[in-house]
Amino acid sequence: MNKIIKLNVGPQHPSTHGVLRLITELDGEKILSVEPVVGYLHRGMEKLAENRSYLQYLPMVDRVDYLGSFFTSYAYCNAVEKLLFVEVPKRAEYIRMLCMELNRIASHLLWLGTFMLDLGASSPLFYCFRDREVILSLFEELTGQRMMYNYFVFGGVRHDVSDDWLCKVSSFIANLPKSISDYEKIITENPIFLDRTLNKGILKPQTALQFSVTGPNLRASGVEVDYRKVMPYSVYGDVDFVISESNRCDSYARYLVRIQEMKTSLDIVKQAVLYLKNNSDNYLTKINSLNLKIPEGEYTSYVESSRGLLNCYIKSDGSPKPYRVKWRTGSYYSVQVLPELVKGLNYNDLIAVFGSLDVIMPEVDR
Amino acid sequence: MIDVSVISEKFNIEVNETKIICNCDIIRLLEFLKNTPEYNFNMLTSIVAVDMISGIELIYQLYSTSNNIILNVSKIIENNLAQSVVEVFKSAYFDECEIYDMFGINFEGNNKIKRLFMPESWIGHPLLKSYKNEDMRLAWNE
Amino acid sequence: MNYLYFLYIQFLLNHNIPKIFGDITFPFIPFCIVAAMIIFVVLVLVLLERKVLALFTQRKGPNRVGPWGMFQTIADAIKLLCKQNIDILGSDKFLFNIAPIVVFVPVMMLWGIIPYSSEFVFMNFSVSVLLYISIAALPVIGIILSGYASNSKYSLIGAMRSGAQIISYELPIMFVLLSIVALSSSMNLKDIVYSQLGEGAILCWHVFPCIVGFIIIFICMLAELNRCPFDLPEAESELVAGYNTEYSGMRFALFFLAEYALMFIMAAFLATLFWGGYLPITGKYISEIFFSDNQFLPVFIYFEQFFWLMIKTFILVFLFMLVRATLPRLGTQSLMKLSWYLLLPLSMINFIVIIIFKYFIEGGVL
Amino acid sequence: MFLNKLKAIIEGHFTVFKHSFKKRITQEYPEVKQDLPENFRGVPDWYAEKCIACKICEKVCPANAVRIEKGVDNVKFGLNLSKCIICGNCAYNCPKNAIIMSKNYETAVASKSLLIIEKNSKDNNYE
Repeated sequence: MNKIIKLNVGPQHPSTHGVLRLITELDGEKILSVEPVVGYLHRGMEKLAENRSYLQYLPMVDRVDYLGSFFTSYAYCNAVEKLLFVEVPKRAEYIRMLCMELNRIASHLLWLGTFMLDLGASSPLFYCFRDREVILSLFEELTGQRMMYNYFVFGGVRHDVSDDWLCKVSSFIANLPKSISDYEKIITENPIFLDRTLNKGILKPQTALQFSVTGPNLRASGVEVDYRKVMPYSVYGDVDFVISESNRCDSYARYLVRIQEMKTSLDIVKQAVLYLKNNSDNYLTKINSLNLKIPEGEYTSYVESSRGLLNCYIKSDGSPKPYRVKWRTGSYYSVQVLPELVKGLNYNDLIAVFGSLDVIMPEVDR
Repeated sequence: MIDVSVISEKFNIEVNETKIICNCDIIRLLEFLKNTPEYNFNMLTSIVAVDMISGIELIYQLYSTSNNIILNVSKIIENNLAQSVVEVFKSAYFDECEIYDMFGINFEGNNKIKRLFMPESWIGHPLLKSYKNEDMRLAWNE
Repeated sequence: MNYLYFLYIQFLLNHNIPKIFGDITFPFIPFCIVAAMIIFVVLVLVLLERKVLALFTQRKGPNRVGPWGMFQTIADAIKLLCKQNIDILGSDKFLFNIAPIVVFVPVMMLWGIIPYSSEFVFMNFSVSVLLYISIAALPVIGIILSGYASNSKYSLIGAMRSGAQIISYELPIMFVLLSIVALSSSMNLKDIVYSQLGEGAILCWHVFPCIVGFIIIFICMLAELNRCPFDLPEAESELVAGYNTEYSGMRFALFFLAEYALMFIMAAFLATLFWGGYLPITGKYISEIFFSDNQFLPVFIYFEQFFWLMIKTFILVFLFMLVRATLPRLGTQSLMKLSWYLLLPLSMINFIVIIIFKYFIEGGVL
Repeated sequence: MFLNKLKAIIEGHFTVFKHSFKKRITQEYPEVKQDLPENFRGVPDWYAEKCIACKICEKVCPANAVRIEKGVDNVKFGLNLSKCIICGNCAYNCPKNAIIMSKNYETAVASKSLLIIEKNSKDNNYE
């Protein structure tokens, strides 16, 4: 009799964060192999670009990663601006940075909630959503919608931020550390949580680099690469922040790094709010984006999104439509490294390790 | 930007302003770039494929975590057959599957190549400029 | 029970019906009482659980159907009853159908054993503790049957986990029960309650000499109930719904009913063993103060005893819910480790300590 | 070691329990609606008297959801809400502010055909 169970986890499964299919081979509860199958959420983001003008494609880039719309939006705008040789006003860059960092907090909060749900704790999910809701309301007030913002435009942002809004942001960042310390009280020291995450899913730095894993997952493996620091885009060069890093390499390290990163983001937001309150400037360099024609060339923008390195490659042939747009996202490579991490672990560690990698499927399938 | 004269002596390459164009064995070049300490390109961030009508251009985007430099290596494929770099960078597996799926390039040395996003029964390779979908059942094809 | 029996026979004799008829039909009365109570208590419990979990997560919980959302569970029950019973392709039809009943019937039997007050003991045996623990282990057979018969791998894994879990958590329960039996020198639940009666009111409860045993049995009960953090057999994020993945309609409702009925009766059992059962927390019956010269004083006291037991039970149920809201799920291996390495030795030591306590403080083991 | 673990568990339970005294955050949606911010993006609204039929909205729409037809003495406006992604491009790029993002976000209808909105500047069915 064959002892090996072949289990199809997904595409419809409560904890595959979308529609991922994992073909798992189990011996009892022990995992022998895992094979990720992706593509159930493929929307043809790259083909869509080729049939649309630059401005028409702008709202669509928000959909590449629905939890980090500002990152994708920034990557696309940045590439277009670099191809056009347009200077973006400093105020606009600060607003963009502020939005991106708030977005990073929102994204990490959602990750924390769903990760804890994967581990079986239900309350943190609601607390995280409560705090994330505040951020989304702030975004709604600023941009008009909660998730699909369409706020960054070529040359700046769509409209200026109001002082009232900035006050709301500062009151939010004054409150968030209390919530974070609440999460830490529930989670960080909890022996069951430690048991599920310590030394589970060890991602060695060499493996991480081989598989091109980036972002918090890479930093949890002890490689200190943060594109905000090493290749400062936007105005990240002007603000002070520390890179959160841990060399434990396991799921617990990934948790610690993300919690630390939320605090770092708060610092950056604080500085951005301070700048925006004290300096007034133009928020938009006017370009004729209606009949935008980009000179021939190609550019790749490097953005540190909440799930790793986000590249937007644009090749232009001088026509109003982009010749080729290519998205490189963090989750895409995190999914690929999953089989390496869970070999030999138990079946319920598969879910815990997968949850700790912070994968969302729209970003993988695009 | 790095000094590429050493590489251009060793390999037969041209240097563009944003990328170096490789006319030689891509595996040897990548291995050289990866293992030489002064470059140490230990991460292949992604492989971009562009349909140039005459052929397909593959851009290998390399990053060195220790030296903090990026390098784009370009290779033009003309007969739909490329060399797989999975041996050098394991992360290339998904990329190559995607390029096979979208551009129809076969990768020599990648044994487990399959369609990544589109169903196995899909006809054609969507990101080619010559691709035309005639399946009228699809709602978006109106 | 004697009082109820007496009333019934009196009632029949008044209507000129022979006593033999009363003897035969009398068992139906406790049965009906238990059946009605199960339905009522489960409906309340499900609502309560949802409300309490909402309370912990700053939500309102169900509040649409009826005042305070009171009819929500009734609506859910009606919905479940109306749903189609889906027959799974390739399932073992007979076992598949009988499994929910195998789970539900022992739970119902358990309800008869608990002494709700000094009068309402439906099944009063001299070895009720032994009977209780043997019946409480029966539902797992139904769970294993359901997992085997469902022809689904998720169900199978869930059933396997449940089997392993029950086996390893029965043993510590046994040892703790032994120490309780030693403390009260009886296996009859009513006698156990009486042995907690004394001058010190609350201080005479078994929970004080046997606090370690109480904690152990509380943890083990959680495991036996398949509740968080031991909900591995029905781990939502891993096994979809575990052993009842393939069940629908009435069959699922039976599983659901059994789960909550078991939870309630386990809490009542714990309250009986450790918290003085139906004895009043105040040390003196409140009815004795208000109705001291009423001829129905015994009746009032019976109902007051029932009320005290309910209060204790609901406090324990509340604790179950608090644990569920906070803790993540244990891993499969640490689940076993916790039982075999920690709880079992601890319960043995506890047993020895209790025997010594009993011998020296109370003079003699019997 | 063991006590630390116990302390962490008890602290966690206490933190969760503490939340039961905080303010409820549930919003009972159909009865209580959220205050919408000033520049909220809902379904696009068309104002015929301002429209000059320049067709920029058609050009910038990423989903081909807007259609403007210029007749002899009237302008026809068509919007397919099943395609519209409410990105606001049409409103932001309209030179005369003839399209404005309304505050209406409840777009559920019984039939798909009701999602196609058609307006004519001749009929005064607009406000």
